[in-house]
Amino acid sequence: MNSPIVLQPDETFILNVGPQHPATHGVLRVKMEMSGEYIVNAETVIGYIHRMHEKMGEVKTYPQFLMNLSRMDYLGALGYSHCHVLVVEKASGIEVPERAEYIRAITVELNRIASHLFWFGAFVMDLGGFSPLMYALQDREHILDMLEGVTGSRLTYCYYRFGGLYNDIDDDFISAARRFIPRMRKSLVKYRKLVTGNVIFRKRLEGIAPITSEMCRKYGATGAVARGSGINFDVRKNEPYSVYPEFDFDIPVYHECDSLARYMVRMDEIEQSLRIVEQGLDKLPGGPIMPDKKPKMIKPPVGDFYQAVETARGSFGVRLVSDGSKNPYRLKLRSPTYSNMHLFDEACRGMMIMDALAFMGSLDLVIPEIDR
Amino acid sequence: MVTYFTDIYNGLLSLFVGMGITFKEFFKPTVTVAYPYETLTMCARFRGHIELVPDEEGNSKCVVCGLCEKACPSDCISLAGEKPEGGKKKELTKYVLDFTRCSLCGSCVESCNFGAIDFSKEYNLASTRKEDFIFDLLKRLEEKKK
Amino acid sequence: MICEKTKLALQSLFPEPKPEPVNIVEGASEVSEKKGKAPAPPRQDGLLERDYAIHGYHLDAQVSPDQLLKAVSILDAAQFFIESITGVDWINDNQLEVVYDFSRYDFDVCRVVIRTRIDRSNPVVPTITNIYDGANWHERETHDFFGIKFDGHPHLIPLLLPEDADFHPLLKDFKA
Amino acid sequence: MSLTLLNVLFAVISAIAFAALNAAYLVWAERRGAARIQRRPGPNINGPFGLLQPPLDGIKLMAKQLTIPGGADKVLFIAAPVLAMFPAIMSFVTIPFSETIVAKNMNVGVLMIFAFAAMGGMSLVFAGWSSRNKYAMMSSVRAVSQAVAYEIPMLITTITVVMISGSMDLMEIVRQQSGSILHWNIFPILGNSHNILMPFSFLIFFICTLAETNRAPFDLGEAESELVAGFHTEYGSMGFGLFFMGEYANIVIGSCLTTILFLGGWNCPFGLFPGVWWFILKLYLLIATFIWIRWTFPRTTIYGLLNLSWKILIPLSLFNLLFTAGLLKVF
Repeated sequence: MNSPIVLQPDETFILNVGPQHPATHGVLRVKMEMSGEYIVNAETVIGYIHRMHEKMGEVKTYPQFLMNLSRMDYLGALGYSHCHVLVVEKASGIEVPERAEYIRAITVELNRIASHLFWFGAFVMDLGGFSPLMYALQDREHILDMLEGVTGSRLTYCYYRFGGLYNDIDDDFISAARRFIPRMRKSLVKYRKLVTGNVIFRKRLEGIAPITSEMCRKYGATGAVARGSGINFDVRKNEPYSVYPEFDFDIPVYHECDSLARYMVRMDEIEQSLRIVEQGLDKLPGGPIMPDKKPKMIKPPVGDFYQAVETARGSFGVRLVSDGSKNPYRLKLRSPTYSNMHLFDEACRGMMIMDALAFMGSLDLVIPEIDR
Repeated sequence: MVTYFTDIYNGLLSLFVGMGITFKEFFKPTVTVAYPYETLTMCARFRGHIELVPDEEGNSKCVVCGLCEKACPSDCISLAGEKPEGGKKKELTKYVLDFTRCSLCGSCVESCNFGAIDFSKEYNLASTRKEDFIFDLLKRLEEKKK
Repeated sequence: MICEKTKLALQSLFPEPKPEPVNIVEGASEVSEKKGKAPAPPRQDGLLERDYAIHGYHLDAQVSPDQLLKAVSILDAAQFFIESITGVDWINDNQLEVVYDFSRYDFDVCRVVIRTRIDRSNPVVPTITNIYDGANWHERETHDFFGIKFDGHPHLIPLLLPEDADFHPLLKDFKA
Repeated sequence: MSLTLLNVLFAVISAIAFAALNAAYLVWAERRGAARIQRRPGPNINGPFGLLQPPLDGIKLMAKQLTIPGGADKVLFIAAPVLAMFPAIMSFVTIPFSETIVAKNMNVGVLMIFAFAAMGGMSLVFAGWSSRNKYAMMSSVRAVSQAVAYEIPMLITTITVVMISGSMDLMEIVRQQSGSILHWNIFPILGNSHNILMPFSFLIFFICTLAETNRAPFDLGEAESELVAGFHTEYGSMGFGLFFMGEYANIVIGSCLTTILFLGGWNCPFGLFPGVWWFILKLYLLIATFIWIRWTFPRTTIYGLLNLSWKILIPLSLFNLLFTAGLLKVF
């Protein structure tokens, strides 16, 4: 596999992967210096869909910026909105009703499953298998239908508000979610048989692209990339926020450090998210979804605030520097894939192109989220 | 030597298991909807572009306070109104939504204290011209009235 | 636990550790620019302990640019991972601030923020890419947005902005 | 003389027609089959069951402009798609569909098919080399190593069958298997070799056919998630169309050969009413399996593919060859 080859510097050529390439899932470009099929050096070029969300955050008022968060990561949008509302609530001391927090947790976890399902399909498609994508999309469709019924949109939700939610969930949602859980568990068995156990699939991922935990630390990798490298780190457990301490769930950690480990972490996470949804539905308290005293204007006090949450892709953080006005003074969005993608350049050296692209798939990239 | 053969056996077995899965899926009914021929009903909370809500007489409920205009993050809404002679309330004379910039966040609907705007259920919006997405909502309301 | 240790280690950077009072009134030690009041002087270098429940981090150290590498090495030795690097433009103080976020892969939560302030007219700070490889993109991004030069950075070209960008959009005096 | 010429002409034309029709409608079958596996309807708008889709696609392809990239080797660039189609059609000439339906039977039919199959690999190399595209170039290099690696076990397995039959004549090979399924080369319990390892031989041959025809999971030549479209990245219009048809024609040839060598050609599994319909049935069952496999598995890696060939298929097929030789000596 990664057999040592002696590279002559004058025998290399530059291969331009992207910005329009089937494996990059968006407008990502990697300039690869190749020696035959082996990568000698790679340089990732990002920024093709940079939209300067951080400047928009400074120009817009707090509520006006709500919808921007879901445009960052279109697959797991709710986790990002969650972080934004949490940091503003923390800064301005808004109490969130318990029911609202439970609904947030349930919807975020459903969204996480949807995101992982899409990743699963796209990842197997990167490896050349098409049908799993379709099966994954069928399952994901149920989640999108559920969330559409509550939030009104299917992908770029604008659901959370400072202090609560835009809409309460109804009985349709609850019964649909309850029906979805056993269905998804059945599907997971199917995926295990069809994909996880498949000898071709395993041979392509086992031992490919090892990322040591030290490398994760140096690059600040989080999420499944870190957990696949034996790091037991999940913001939901390490720095519990929202109502996550109320739930009983595990953090899957694999010590193999390879692409298969990252795959296994995400597949196990789907199961754990199902558990959270199940418990959330059981424990769902009644009550309002917005605080009684809804603040008329969001004006956090002067100061510097930080909040991290665990999104589908890793630890997402928002740093809010407030000057006490109705616009943030500075809003920094720390996106997880930005750090995860960064280690690609170093990790893919010496790999064959097909392994490198499989590795890229295992990082679960969403380009708008890197470029912001 | 033994692992050589067990690897081959297990590998082959996993391939046959996979083929069994797709074989079963082959005989299951299709799940897709042939879109232009069949359509799904939109859910009650679907958020399309906004629309003016008529009162009992079919006129707009809007009092031209301009809160929606202010709440909009992307400056999609432009409205104007004037007091008719002898009237007490302002009446809406213009309400234009620039849908090319709208991101369907719903801030305008939330900001309205009079329930004068609501989401439509329209999603079949496709055009090659930008002007087709600049909606005169007042005109649409009048057309609805007829 | 680790917070205490890191606090002691970082404290050693400041020669006369004046007992910084942990302010009860949040934000009093920070720059405020409310109308009517005279602008508070920019914060002096030093270590602050913050209330995690409100601010989301435990330690907040403002160092001078020369001390930066030392401070970051302390965190590297304590197994911190780099979370992000960003800047803040304090135009009223005519200063730029570079903010480094660090955290640990641990259940013993400790988030550390390192800040350094530099003059707006000559924004140069040393790079930390030699300590944290992952700082590379973060520093390039900060250079894009604020025009802060990272001395010794191996590849300081625009990352998110176009390659010919000569503007820095997050500066407060930037006009599109 | 003129009658023979007419005969040959008729044979060639019917071979082309058969290949072209098959190629066109296998695309349809593949798309419908894939859709069923993925629980979609597939092409169903144009004509009943979407049966008009392939000719319409053909018209679309023909209406497109044929572009030749700057700096490409024009002669090879144009020759490559023709070379993809031509050997496949030529191979049809010697395939016996039944006792009577055969364009031109030869006593070295097996040899001829393999000779033409080797040419198929050449077209990929030409296409990749002449396109002046790095992805295409890498794909053509892969195609060479793949072709070399898989022709060896395929030939060894074929030699096993030829040894049992004692002939290279495809007609003769089928005649040797006449009778029920137990006479066929796949389960030759009543056949003249009694070789219990023949099912494995069949499996090896089938895998090699998959690899030789560049089908998933061995479609490394056009691995679209890495090499964009591989050797035909730069081809549009009918150039691409010919590659596409060549691929399906090759599948038909490969399945025909498998049917003849292992599945008793036109013989009925119960030894009754042999005829061309049995051949067609077996042929399309095999092709359906090709499609089924493609939409089930992910793609292998290039080294995985070579490892499979050199470390598993070649040793096993060599062992089988020896074993069969021994059995033939004993019985």
